[in-house]
Amino acid sequence: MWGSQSWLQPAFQLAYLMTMYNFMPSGDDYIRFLPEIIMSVMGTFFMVLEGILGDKKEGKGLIFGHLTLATLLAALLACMYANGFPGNAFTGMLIIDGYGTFFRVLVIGVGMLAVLSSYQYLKREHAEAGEYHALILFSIVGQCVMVTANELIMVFIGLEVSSIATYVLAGYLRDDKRNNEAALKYFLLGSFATAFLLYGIAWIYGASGSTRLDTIQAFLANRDVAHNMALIGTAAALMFVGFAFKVSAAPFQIWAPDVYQGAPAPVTAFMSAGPKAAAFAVFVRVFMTAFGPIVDRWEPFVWSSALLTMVIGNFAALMQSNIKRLLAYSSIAHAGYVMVAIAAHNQIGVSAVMFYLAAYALMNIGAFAVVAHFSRQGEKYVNVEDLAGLGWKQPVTAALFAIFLLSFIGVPLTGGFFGKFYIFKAALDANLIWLSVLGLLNSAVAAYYYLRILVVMYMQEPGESMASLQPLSTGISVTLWASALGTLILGIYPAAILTFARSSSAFLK
Amino acid sequence: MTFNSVPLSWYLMLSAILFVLGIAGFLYRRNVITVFMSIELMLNAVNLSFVTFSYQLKQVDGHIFSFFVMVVAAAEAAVGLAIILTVFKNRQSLRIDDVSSMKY
Amino acid sequence: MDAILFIAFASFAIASAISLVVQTHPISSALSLIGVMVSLAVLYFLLGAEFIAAAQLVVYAGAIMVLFIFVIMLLNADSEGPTGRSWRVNLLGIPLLAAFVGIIAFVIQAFLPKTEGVSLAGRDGFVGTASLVGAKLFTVYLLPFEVTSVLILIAILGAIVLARKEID
Amino acid sequence: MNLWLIPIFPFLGFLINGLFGRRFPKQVVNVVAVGSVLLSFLWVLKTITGLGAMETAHVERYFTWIQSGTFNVGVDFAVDRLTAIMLLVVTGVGLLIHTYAIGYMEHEGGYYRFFAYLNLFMFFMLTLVLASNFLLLFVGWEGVGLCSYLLVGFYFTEKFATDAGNKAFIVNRIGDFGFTLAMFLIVRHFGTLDFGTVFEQAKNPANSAVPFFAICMLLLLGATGKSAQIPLYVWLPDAMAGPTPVSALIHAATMVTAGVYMIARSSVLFTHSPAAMDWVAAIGMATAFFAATIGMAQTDMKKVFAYSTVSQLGYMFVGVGVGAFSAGVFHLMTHAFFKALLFLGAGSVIHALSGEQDLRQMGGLRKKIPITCITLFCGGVAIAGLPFTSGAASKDLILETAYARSPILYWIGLLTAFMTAFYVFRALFLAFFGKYRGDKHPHEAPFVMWAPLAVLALLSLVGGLLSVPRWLEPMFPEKELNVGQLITILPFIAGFLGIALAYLFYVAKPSLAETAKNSMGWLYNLIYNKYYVDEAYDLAVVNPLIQGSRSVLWRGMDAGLIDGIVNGVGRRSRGIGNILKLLQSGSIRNYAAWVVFGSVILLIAIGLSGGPR
Repeated sequence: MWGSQSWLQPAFQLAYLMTMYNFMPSGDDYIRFLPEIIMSVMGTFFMVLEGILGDKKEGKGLIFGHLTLATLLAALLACMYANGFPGNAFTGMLIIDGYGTFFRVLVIGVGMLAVLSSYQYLKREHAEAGEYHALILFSIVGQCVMVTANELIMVFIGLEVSSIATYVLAGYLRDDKRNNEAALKYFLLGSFATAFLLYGIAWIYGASGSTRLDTIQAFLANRDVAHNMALIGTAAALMFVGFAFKVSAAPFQIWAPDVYQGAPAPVTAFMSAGPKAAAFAVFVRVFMTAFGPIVDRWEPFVWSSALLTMVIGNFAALMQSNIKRLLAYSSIAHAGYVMVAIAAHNQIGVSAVMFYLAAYALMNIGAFAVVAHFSRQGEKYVNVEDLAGLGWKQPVTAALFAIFLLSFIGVPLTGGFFGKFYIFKAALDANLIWLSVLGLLNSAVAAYYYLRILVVMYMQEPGESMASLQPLSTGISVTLWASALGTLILGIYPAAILTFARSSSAFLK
Repeated sequence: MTFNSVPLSWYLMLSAILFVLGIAGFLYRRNVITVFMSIELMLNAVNLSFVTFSYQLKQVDGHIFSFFVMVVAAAEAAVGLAIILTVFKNRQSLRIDDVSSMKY
Repeated sequence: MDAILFIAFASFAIASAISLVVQTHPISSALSLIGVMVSLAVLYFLLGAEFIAAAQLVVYAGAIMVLFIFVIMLLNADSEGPTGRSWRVNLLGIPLLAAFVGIIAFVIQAFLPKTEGVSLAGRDGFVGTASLVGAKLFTVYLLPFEVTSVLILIAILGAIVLARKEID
Repeated sequence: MNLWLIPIFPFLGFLINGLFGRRFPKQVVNVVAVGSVLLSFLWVLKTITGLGAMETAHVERYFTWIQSGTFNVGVDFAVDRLTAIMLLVVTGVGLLIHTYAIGYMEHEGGYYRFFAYLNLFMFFMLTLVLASNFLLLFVGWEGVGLCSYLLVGFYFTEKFATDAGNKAFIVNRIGDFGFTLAMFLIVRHFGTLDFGTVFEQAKNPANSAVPFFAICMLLLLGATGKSAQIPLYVWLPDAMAGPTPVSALIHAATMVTAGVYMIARSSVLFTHSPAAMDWVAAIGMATAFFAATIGMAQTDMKKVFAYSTVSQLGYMFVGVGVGAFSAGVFHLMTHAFFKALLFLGAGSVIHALSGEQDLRQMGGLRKKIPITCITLFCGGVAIAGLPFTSGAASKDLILETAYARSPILYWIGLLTAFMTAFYVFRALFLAFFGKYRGDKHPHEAPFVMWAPLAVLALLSLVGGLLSVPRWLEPMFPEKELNVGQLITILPFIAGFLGIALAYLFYVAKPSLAETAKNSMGWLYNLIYNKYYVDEAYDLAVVNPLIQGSRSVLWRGMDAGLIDGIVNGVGRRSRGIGNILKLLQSGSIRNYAAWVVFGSVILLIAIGLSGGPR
């Protein structure tokens, strides 16, 4: 497999490099990378600004929050603008296509909602600081890099930027024991899984001689590689570990409940939506392009992983009394549905992944925002029972929460319904009949635990937990309304997203 | 085989052994810091693979990849040790089995 | 010559790694890890990765490990005592680890294409010098290089957020 | 014809009452709620008269809902002769029940919310009926289920009500699972969900490879969930915990008949699979008989009518199952009249007795609430199938067709008819004859309540004159029936006998009933406890689900394999609580071991499987 390329004599090496690698980024390159540039610059600026503002407590959270929102808005516009310049950037490190743009917009949108839902939270925990917002921005930079990466180096670095920032955010309230524990677990296990991913990258590099996705794909598709398929398979297996861990697919889902439970609620909202969507995006891109030619090797495992993920998530969620933990298991279950679409490995499957992740991000962030609002200082009220009577005490909050729960269940007219519909349609198109049947059965089981929340909210007498409940703050209120509106739009007029998703899943060829 | 050259597979085998020893350290050691050092060992093993493949391919790209791995390891070390510090402050313990209050 | 160097340093690396795993005191483990890193640096040199070999010593053994040792000292970490439930993981871990290394070793032995061995002479002029690495790093890999700066910023931020005195 | 106006009126009513109702006086809430349904009723009348004969379906396409490749689903409404009947029933009976609810709910809390949900229900029900493709029908289907859930849980302080709502929702999810799968199969084989296209293609003999049996059985599963048939009927009697107008509207007249409507709508598919049709008929007949036996021993007035609803729905299933689609729909309509009447009448009795539902606490009420009494007996004779009533016309048609298909169906149906007459009149005699056994002071219902009763009573008596089968003839061609005179007359005799026996037991010689009950004690108990089906469900489905997930997942998945295998036996004896505490670790090293375990599996699965290819 390794060609015997003759290497130039040292004397010529530099001259050769000067000519071959004479690379100056063009203006278009910068435009394609503009969203990341905007966010990085502003994140750095925040670090300076934090120093300037010092401990001036009044309104600091507002200043940073608004600035972050403005930055993300600018980055969002930059994404749209960059979409007009499709193609490779920076010597093929990045690829700007519809798929990348879709996920860039998604993760930036998730960031905005997460920031909106943290105003009140940071204030009541006395933890308003520019670092929080800078970390969110940097994490989004990492996610944007991931979803547009065309190179395993970029995938790896983007993943690390996103993850390391999230590790810190998970432990942001450092005096809280649960935060510490979440951060430590997430950090140690995350780095552990990343080592597997890296080992896999090393193997695919050794086997194919490249780390570029398209080159690897071409290598696997065109050359007679019969004798080293086992090498490629090993590489794929090791990389699978890394990605499956990040998307919390079974059997690598174990970290998620502990970490989601322990992290501050707005951070959980953020990391269960943004980094997860980005990880799925890169997972799909790597396995559908680079490892696309050996799909029959990894597809059976995705099949079983999807089933296992759904079953574990749904059945474990049945037993939970802590609502953050319940939502954590539910997000595992939803990862399982997405895995079903990946197992379908066709174009509809990819657009189903995109659609579902958008719907999932909206409803998930909405649900966690409700938890952020409800939990009170120190996250005292996080049990399902504490929600008793919310329906009468705060009808609007409860109604919006109900929309998210119904969307989780997959009731028509919500995004969750169409998400599931497309996923199972894609699976059936790919002849995955049993997986679809079992998946649908799973979603029938899942109805039970979401329903329990609804019942508690609407049909039980308010308890003492209602006494100290503050009215909905503006930030969370905006988050909830925006997510609910998005969920309903996806449910009532899915064509808006779907058309785009279908056209941009064309990278599969 | 003469003493003047070593089969490529020996290097890769060494890398695999070091990687597994890293995993073993993660599974068996009970001190958080040692567990973290085991991850560093795994990353080192990966780097050896990169450099070995780079030699075989006569490309410098593998070197660059391992360079990036080092950078990431440095960043991870800073953050990881900071996290370990906060955990220690709150629990006065570095035993990894003590950090298990959230379960089921 | 090459083989002797390889065997010597490879065995030293493995021995240090085993030592890392079996030592109970974190300082001993850290010193063992430094042993692994130094011997790997030698092996990198044998593989023609001069720049990486130097970076290995300077960055890894020099900077990162010093940080580790500093923290171990700061926290006054003791040797770890046995905990009640550990032996179960140990017992099931061993077959898993054996399977893992077995599969990879099998793949390497059975499926890796047979090529010429590694030797200093066989490098055929290919040496990963600083200029070669640098030339490619600042052209082809310019973007990832720049993005790592964000990573470093995060590391700084993370340390500040988690370790500073008061969160206001 | 602007069909979209029909569902949009109640939806506007829902929005207005839901958003501002809290601040409105009751009169305004009433006007909005009833007025919106009245408007859609009027629009239905205008539409139907405007369309005239409706030889073919009148379709209106509004916008493309989903477009994905060649697969399109639109928001399309259609009206044909079947839809016309359903529209009239839903809006007509709905209007009467809304009116009645004004009186019934007067003293209840959350008045505006109740009417908002009721209007929302009307919106979804009309969407279901008007839908021109399976997906839109499913939207309505889920929507009515949701509203039913909201309305049953209306008395939210009652623990029982919440349990009942839960059961309803979960059982319906099982049905929906079947419906969804059926939809996927239809998309797979026909490439569309549009009724017109699917049925047109289904008629094409080239499509013989389509798995009609599977599709129909899955649709049937969906229908059994919504229409409370065996095995998914358990939720309906419990759902009677909701307010009586809800029981009348949703659990008698409209929503529960959606399954029958859906099967009739998909008649083209069902006729391709005689085996599936047989299943429909068998399930229907089994349900009809089974529910009737349970109904004989209930002491709660609403429960009696609830089981009779299940039983009558069974008749409708028999009707569509034996190919008499028009008879099934006919019975659907007449049933909507007399069962809505029975429920509303029961509500009136309960209202008069300030919430008392137990038949043993009633008696002699015919003098105290005469209007309710008369109207209820009108409903009674209709359900018993006495000659010239609406129930007689439709039930006889079903039984005759069933006889042509298989005499066994007929004889069981006949026995069921006898039992139906018996237990309905048992309830009526217990309530209205004899001596008053309670301690309340009964009072007659106000005009807004008895007026709808009167209208429904009239419809129950003469509704059979509307010749639904002939109206539906172009859609469902009727078969020539060659059954003897006796077969036609026997159901009437069964009805008379049932009433007579009830009269003997509960009016003429009450002691006989006690004797009968005592001599067959074990049977009575079995029936009284509804054959212990609820308990069996708990035992067979609910408990294993909870136990299974507890032991398999907590113990097994996260920590069990690592900790449990090695150490299992010793600790398991200390009880489940201890096991959970000890085995579910939360420990990082255990988690890491899982990652390693997974990676080894992956290496084998992806790396080694199939060798080097």
